[in-house]
Amino acid sequence: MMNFLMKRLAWGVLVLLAVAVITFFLSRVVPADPAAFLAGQNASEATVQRIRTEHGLDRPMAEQFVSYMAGLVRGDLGDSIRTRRSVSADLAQYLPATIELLLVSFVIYLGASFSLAVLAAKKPGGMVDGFIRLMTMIGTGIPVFWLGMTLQFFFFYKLHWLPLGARFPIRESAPPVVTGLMLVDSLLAGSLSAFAGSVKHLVLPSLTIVVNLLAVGTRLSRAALIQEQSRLYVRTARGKGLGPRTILYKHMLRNALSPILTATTMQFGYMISWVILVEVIFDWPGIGLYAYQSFQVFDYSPVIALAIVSTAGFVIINLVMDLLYPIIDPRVQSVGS
Amino acid sequence: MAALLELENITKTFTQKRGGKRDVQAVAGVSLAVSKGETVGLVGESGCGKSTLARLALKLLNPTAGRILFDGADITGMSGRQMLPVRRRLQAVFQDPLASLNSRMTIAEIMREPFDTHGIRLGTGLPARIRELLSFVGMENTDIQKLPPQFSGGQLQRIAIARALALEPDIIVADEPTSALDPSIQAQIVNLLLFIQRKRKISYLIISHDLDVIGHVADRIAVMYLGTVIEQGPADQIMARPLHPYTQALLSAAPTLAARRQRGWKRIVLQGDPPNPANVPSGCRFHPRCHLARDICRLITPPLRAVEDGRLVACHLAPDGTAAIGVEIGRARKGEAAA
Amino acid sequence: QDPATFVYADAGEPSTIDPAKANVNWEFTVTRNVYDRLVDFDLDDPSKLLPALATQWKQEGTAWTFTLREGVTFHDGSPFDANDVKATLDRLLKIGQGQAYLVDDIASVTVVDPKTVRIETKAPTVFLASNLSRIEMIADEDVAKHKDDLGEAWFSENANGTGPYAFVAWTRGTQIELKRNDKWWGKFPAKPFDRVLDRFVADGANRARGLEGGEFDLANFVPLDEALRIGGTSGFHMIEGNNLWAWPAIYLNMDLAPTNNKDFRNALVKAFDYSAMVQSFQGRAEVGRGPIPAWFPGSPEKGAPEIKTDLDAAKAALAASGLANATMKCSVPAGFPEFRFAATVLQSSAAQIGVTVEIEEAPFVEAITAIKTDKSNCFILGNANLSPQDATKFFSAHYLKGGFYNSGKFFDQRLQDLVAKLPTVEDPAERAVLLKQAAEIVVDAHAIIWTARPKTVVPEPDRIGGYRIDPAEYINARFWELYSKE
Amino acid sequence: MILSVRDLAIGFRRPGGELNAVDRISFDVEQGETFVIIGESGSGKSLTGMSIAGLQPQTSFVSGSIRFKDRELLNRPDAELRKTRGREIGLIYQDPLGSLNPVWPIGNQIAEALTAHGLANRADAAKRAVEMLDRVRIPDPVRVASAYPHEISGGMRQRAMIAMALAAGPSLLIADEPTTALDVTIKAQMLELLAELKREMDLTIILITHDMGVVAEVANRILVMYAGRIAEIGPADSIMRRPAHPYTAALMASAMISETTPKHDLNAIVGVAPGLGAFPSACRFHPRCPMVQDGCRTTEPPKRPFGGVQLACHHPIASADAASLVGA
Amino acid sequence: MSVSTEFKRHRLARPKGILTPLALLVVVVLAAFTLLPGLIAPHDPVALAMADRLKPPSLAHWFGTDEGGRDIFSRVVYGTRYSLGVAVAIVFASALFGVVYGAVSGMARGWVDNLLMRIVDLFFGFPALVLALAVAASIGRGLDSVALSLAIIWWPGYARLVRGEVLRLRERPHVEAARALGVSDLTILRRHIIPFVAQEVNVRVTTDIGYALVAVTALSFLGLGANSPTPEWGLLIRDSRSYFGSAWWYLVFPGTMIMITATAFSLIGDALASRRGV
Ligand SMILES: Nc1ncnc2c1ncn2[C@@H]1O[C@H](COP(=O)(O)OP(=O)(O)OP(=O)(O)O)[C@@H](O)[C@H]1O
Ligand SMILES: Nc1ncnc2c1ncn2[C@@H]1O[C@H](COP(=O)(O)OP(=O)(O)OP(=O)(O)O)[C@@H](O)[C@H]1O
Ligand SMILES: [Mg+2]
Ligand SMILES: [Mg+2]
Repeated sequence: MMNFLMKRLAWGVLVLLAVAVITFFLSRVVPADPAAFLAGQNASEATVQRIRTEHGLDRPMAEQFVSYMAGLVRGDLGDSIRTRRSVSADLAQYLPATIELLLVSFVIYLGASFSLAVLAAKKPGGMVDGFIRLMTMIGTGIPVFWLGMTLQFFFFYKLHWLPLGARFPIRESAPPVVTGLMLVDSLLAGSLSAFAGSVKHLVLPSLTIVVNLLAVGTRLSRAALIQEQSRLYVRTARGKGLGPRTILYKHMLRNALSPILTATTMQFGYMISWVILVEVIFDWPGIGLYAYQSFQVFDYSPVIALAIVSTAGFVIINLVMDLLYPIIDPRVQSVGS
Repeated sequence: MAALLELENITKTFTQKRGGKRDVQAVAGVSLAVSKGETVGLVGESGCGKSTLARLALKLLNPTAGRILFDGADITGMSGRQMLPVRRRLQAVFQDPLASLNSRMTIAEIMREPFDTHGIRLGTGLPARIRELLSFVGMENTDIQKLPPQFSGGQLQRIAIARALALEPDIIVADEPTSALDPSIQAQIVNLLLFIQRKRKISYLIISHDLDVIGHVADRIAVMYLGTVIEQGPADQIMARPLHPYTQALLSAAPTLAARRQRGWKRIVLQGDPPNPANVPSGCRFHPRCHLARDICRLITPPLRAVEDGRLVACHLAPDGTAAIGVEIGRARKGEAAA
Repeated sequence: QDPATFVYADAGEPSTIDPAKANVNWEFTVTRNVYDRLVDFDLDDPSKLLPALATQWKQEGTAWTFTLREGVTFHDGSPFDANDVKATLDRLLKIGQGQAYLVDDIASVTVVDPKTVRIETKAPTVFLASNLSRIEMIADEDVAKHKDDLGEAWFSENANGTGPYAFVAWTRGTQIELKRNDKWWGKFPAKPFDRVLDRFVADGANRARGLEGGEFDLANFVPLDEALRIGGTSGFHMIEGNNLWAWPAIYLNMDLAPTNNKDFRNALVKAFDYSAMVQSFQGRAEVGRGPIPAWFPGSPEKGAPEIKTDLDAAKAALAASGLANATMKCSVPAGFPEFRFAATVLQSSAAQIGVTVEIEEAPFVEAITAIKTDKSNCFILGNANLSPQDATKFFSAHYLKGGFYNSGKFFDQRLQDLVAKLPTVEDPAERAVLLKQAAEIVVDAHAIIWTARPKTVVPEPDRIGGYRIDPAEYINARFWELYSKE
Repeated sequence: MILSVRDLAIGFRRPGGELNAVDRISFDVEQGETFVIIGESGSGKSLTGMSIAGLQPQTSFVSGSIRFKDRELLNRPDAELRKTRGREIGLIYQDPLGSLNPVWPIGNQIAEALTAHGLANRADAAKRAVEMLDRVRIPDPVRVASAYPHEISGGMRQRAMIAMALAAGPSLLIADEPTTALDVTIKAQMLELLAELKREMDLTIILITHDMGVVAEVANRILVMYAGRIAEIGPADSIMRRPAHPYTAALMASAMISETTPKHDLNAIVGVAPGLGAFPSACRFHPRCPMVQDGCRTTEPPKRPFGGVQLACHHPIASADAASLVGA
Repeated sequence: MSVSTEFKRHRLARPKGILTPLALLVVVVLAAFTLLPGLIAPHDPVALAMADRLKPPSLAHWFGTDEGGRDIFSRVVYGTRYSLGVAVAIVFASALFGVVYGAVSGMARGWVDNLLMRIVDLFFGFPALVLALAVAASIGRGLDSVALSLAIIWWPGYARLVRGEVLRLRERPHVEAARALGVSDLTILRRHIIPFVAQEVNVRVTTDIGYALVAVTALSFLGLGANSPTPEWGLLIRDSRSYFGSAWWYLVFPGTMIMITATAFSLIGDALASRRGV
């Protein structure tokens, strides 16, 4: 077990390093000069040169690479030119927002895709199933960014029900930062209104993320459930005199879980990608927006950091899933034991 | 009789990657020879390594140890290309006919594949040859442009046999050729196999877990248990007087229809389950389920030894301690002892 | 809603709030409000300077003397005096970034007494006071406290000024909060805002929608069509004003073929469809005639010939260049619809004379790097100047050697000399003549296409009053002038 | 009489109309007997068996009448059938691995059969599950109760299936090819076990199989199905020893491999069993029947009594011929 | 007609209803858009017409006009070539490469397979958008760089799919039978494995075109893809953002177009999948 974990972690670290190396070189091929941005429009060439030296931007690429990697090993992700702070400090600031958004979306996604799939699988080919299927088809085709804008248009602009973006009602004072997760922090601060406020702000961004994933997820979950329906053990369960609910919830669901889990892992990967779009559209102060804005000024370190963080997220999710499989399905050898 | 296909002390070990490395010895030191024109039947419980042995004999798997000889030549280390001339003479029929035919190819395409593979160009003669082969196996007037799923299992097995016959092989290895079929269809295929042998003087290595079928078609029978052959000998002798307690149990478990109708006979019901090849008992592999087991059986592995003319048994007690029971079982099976 | 809080939707998050480095509007939003300057100028008549932290000033050749206001304190309570002025200017010049270019002709700063400071310039300059109207005064104690790095780290995310608003907190990625400084020396309107939230809303569409939906009280850089529409809806009124910008201005690369050919550039200038631009600004723009807008003190533009679309002339110029059917690439900084549109107009105009223009929209840094490294023939940007009076600042960054925005690498020694000489000339009439010459050099070189001179349009909610447009900053936020009408 | 089936028809909707896979069959099952249904693949054995428990495919249409202990079971709401299923009618199937839920322990799945009918609370049910495992002669039942299906052998799985089917104490057990996938030695164990349990628990068994050996050993009465219809039905003894229907006789003869001289041709039934939608008209067996006569091709033989059995054949085999045919 | 095929057709017929034909119709229309935009589009997609600036939908301009007075319908029609074209190219290229890669990996087995799959894992972990940012940054913005970066992250899916299928299929009895016959590995791959893989790949390709379209337009929307005034759909949406409150049609039509297109491909993929008989 430990052995397996160590192996997976080692592989994960290797992947992270590879990602770091690739992004490092990809980003340095760019013909842009971040020092010029840093110095500002009216600075003299001498000033720009001074800044270049200060940030080591004039050193040969190999040297920059070595020092970046050395820093990385120490856990130092470098400095952001745009924010003039260490990327680690920035991540500490922005990551919770993204995590909160992802977590909430993920929970909604899981709950909704599951319930919809169950609903659809209750009577495959029926009206409900047909409707859900059509919805999922359309859902997979909706461009995330477009959906985000459209949701803003209706729920903020036309109906005034929900805020335009950001994490918290502007004119209210946000709860003190403890975990960085607004929902948690507002509860810790004992403020229900703050909690409600953050929920309101989460609705549209998470909905935007979820709709597309939901469509794909529901399709897969539905297919997995329907596949289970033709399994022989279902007949056995009926033969025992069990009702359809017990059969669905006790027997089929757990069996369908493994393929659903696999799909979910993939979905999480997409989610990480979509989060940039959603953060940009909803001014959500998370790492997606952070990296995107940094990218605009060729501030390399945050972009590499985003690559590393999201890859790490993916690696971790995969690891968690691998640990979950044997719990869900005893046939899967509990790893290493 | 010259041996056509010879397995010498063949061993196959599978290494399971998942969940820590575990070795499964599916075939453990089996020697078996099939002579020209002979039918050798191989019986044994599920998982005892029959199919693995068949795949080794067909060189679809490479043995972990041991040698395979074909017509006297060592083919153990041969590459795919070197094997081609051997393959032409060594053909196979598998258990599930639908699965062993490519469901995307028409019968015509399936039937011409052996010719293509071995560079035999019949040109315009090909369709006639295919038709001839098919009618030989009792499939006259077959629409050869149809796809396999459009035929029944029995028909497909005939097609599979026709394909195996296309290159006029010397030997056919058949791994459970009838067990996927309906019992009423099984007889058709058994008859077909016998018919072919009568016409073509072909050798068979037939694998089955159905003792009745093996007893009916084989000249010699080898009984496998947990990767090893525990008894071997002429078919009639084994059926009439099994010497190994396991063979006895097998025979006793499935008496003839006539015997069963009488409902008076008593069978040896083997206790316990077929063992796990990943976890082989010490000493005689069969001892945990053997009703005759002694201390020696737990400690010492009995070698497969000749006990009388043409008969090999791997049991410490055979033949003296088992022959009598064997005779009794042979008779009970036929419903002769009871009533 | 809380009427005492004012929410400003800013187009970006500051990279720094160090007044020595602040560069862009969303950085000025903080520095302009938290710090004060020695002098101010009249937004309605930029030629008029007004007292601020300095109550009086006078020039004697290269020496300028400023008398400072009594009783001014920083937000942390320390008093403001001449040492602060010296510390500010010394630091600014040492750092050399941000607005340092406005005062880079200062040679030394001397503290005469706590309330008097003397500034020596390298050459006589008439514009020092007006340029100081952009320079924020910091406290010498703050510099001393962080002298290792000139306070670069500290000032980058902290602020201690004398200004009308005090820095409270910076929530990264979201907002900067300011609170009203009731000890401020100046005068607030009747119902000022006690608290200001400077929100970072990078997306222009979101700023527009938030403004219209009431999330924000004011927004900068609202896309023009949206601004005009919102300003026309009930609950809003429109503030319109002149600005110093030629927006967008198309910089042509003087080094890279085909734009290194003067006739070719001329052809582009003549072919360009200026009316399309004016139409795209819905008439709230005029065609530029040179680098300096007509209303700027001493602008030569009034009498200057109009630049007009003239396809025949364009074709003739193209023929003269011998570059028929040429292809060129144009880099457009992303995020500005006007820029993208100008590029599209250039493309379709050029197509009319058989020239192909490829457009590449990219982030600002990438786009400007492309032209500077000769990978692109043109670049689009505003052509502006922060100084309310000093016309040479129109040129320094844009047309002089090494100027950051001189992306087309324009160089003309005559212009260099003229710009050097201009500030030393005390007679406005004489300056106007020189300015005219300078402008003509640029116009004649066809180095830039001034596609339009739009007006600044700011939709202001009816519940707010006091917004005035600073012509040099395009969009500015003088929070201390704003008040609630509720 | 525990079960009475009348005019049972099970059909599927096809583009051309409805096709009956089981065509108006009637039979009775007596209390305490082992009633065997035999026939080739696709003849409708499983459909018949499953429909008794109301487990026919959801896409099918069933008509006729199935009376179990004088209660009509056919086309009753599922909620009502559920009370009978498992509680009074137990079911076991061919593939024990597939038929057990892979993700729950064996004991849990057995206990469920009790809790589903409110026969025990959770704790009791778990205890009773272990008892049941013991009863089906599983050594170390406590361990097996907590094992997952894949962790135990095929024979054990089938025992566990039986334990599950019998946990709630049903009086009728429907076994659909319970031994087909098993090795001979395990098959033998299973037959012995079923016989013992039948005695101990006073069971009535409906056994579906196409293994003639099994039939010969256990059947009290036999129903022979061919292409969705009844070919012959009657006491095991007459049908085994004196099959009157040519199909039964052929089936029997083809199973007599051991009785045939080695290497000689076996008695095979010619041709292929017809699939649904390809049933021949009149007597459905006529294309494969060695005794076919003209009438067989034109008129459907009615079911009629014939020497102790019920039979649907125009030209039954005389009992003396039959006996020699099947070597009895 | 055998029972089994009849049975399958029966199952296929029901749930699809009119949706699949509708989806096919959409694809035909899109093909026409791609091949003959000039015949279909009523206006020039790029030429400016300032007099018609930001006009709402009308008979003359079905989808209204944009800030340059250009007909949005015409732009959408011409844009098909870019948006859908690139999406198709990405998916085809990835599928082609992935199939070869996966087949090699699956047939090779052993350490080669292991190494090849580790590489695939690496690509899998790589965040798509970040890669796109980096590629756009390094080789420049444009649809080609979008295509490249998306193909880079797309192919591993095919490689995995195909490898899995090859591994599964090569254990199938019919492959074993072919090997017993002496059929060479290459022929086995070609004749006995690929046709079965192809089915899966076809389904995947069809569905993926929709996803790829969404991805392409998303990258354009972020400013990594096409450049103005290319009428690429994602770019249209990006441009429309500045006119959101004033010109709803500018946003609505290109977005709907993406949605309809992607949905159509999803539907067809689904139909293919159920024909495969799951
Ligand atoms: N490729 C393989 N990898 C690992 N183990 C294998 C492999 N093939 C066979 N085995 C194992 O080897 C043993 C013998 O298998 P084999 O298929 O030869 O048995 P068999 O006698 O043919 O059984 P059956 O009657 O069920 O076909 C089994 O335990 C099986 O799990
Ligand atoms: N769900 C279904 N949908 C359509 N046809 C079905 C379905 N289930 C069974 N059939 C058809 O009904 C006929 C009888 O099926 P049944 O399962 O009863 O046969 P069986 O006699 O039990 O055969 P086997 O011995 O193979 O189990 C078959 O021809 C089959 O094609
Ligand atoms: Mg086998
Ligand atoms: Mg059945």
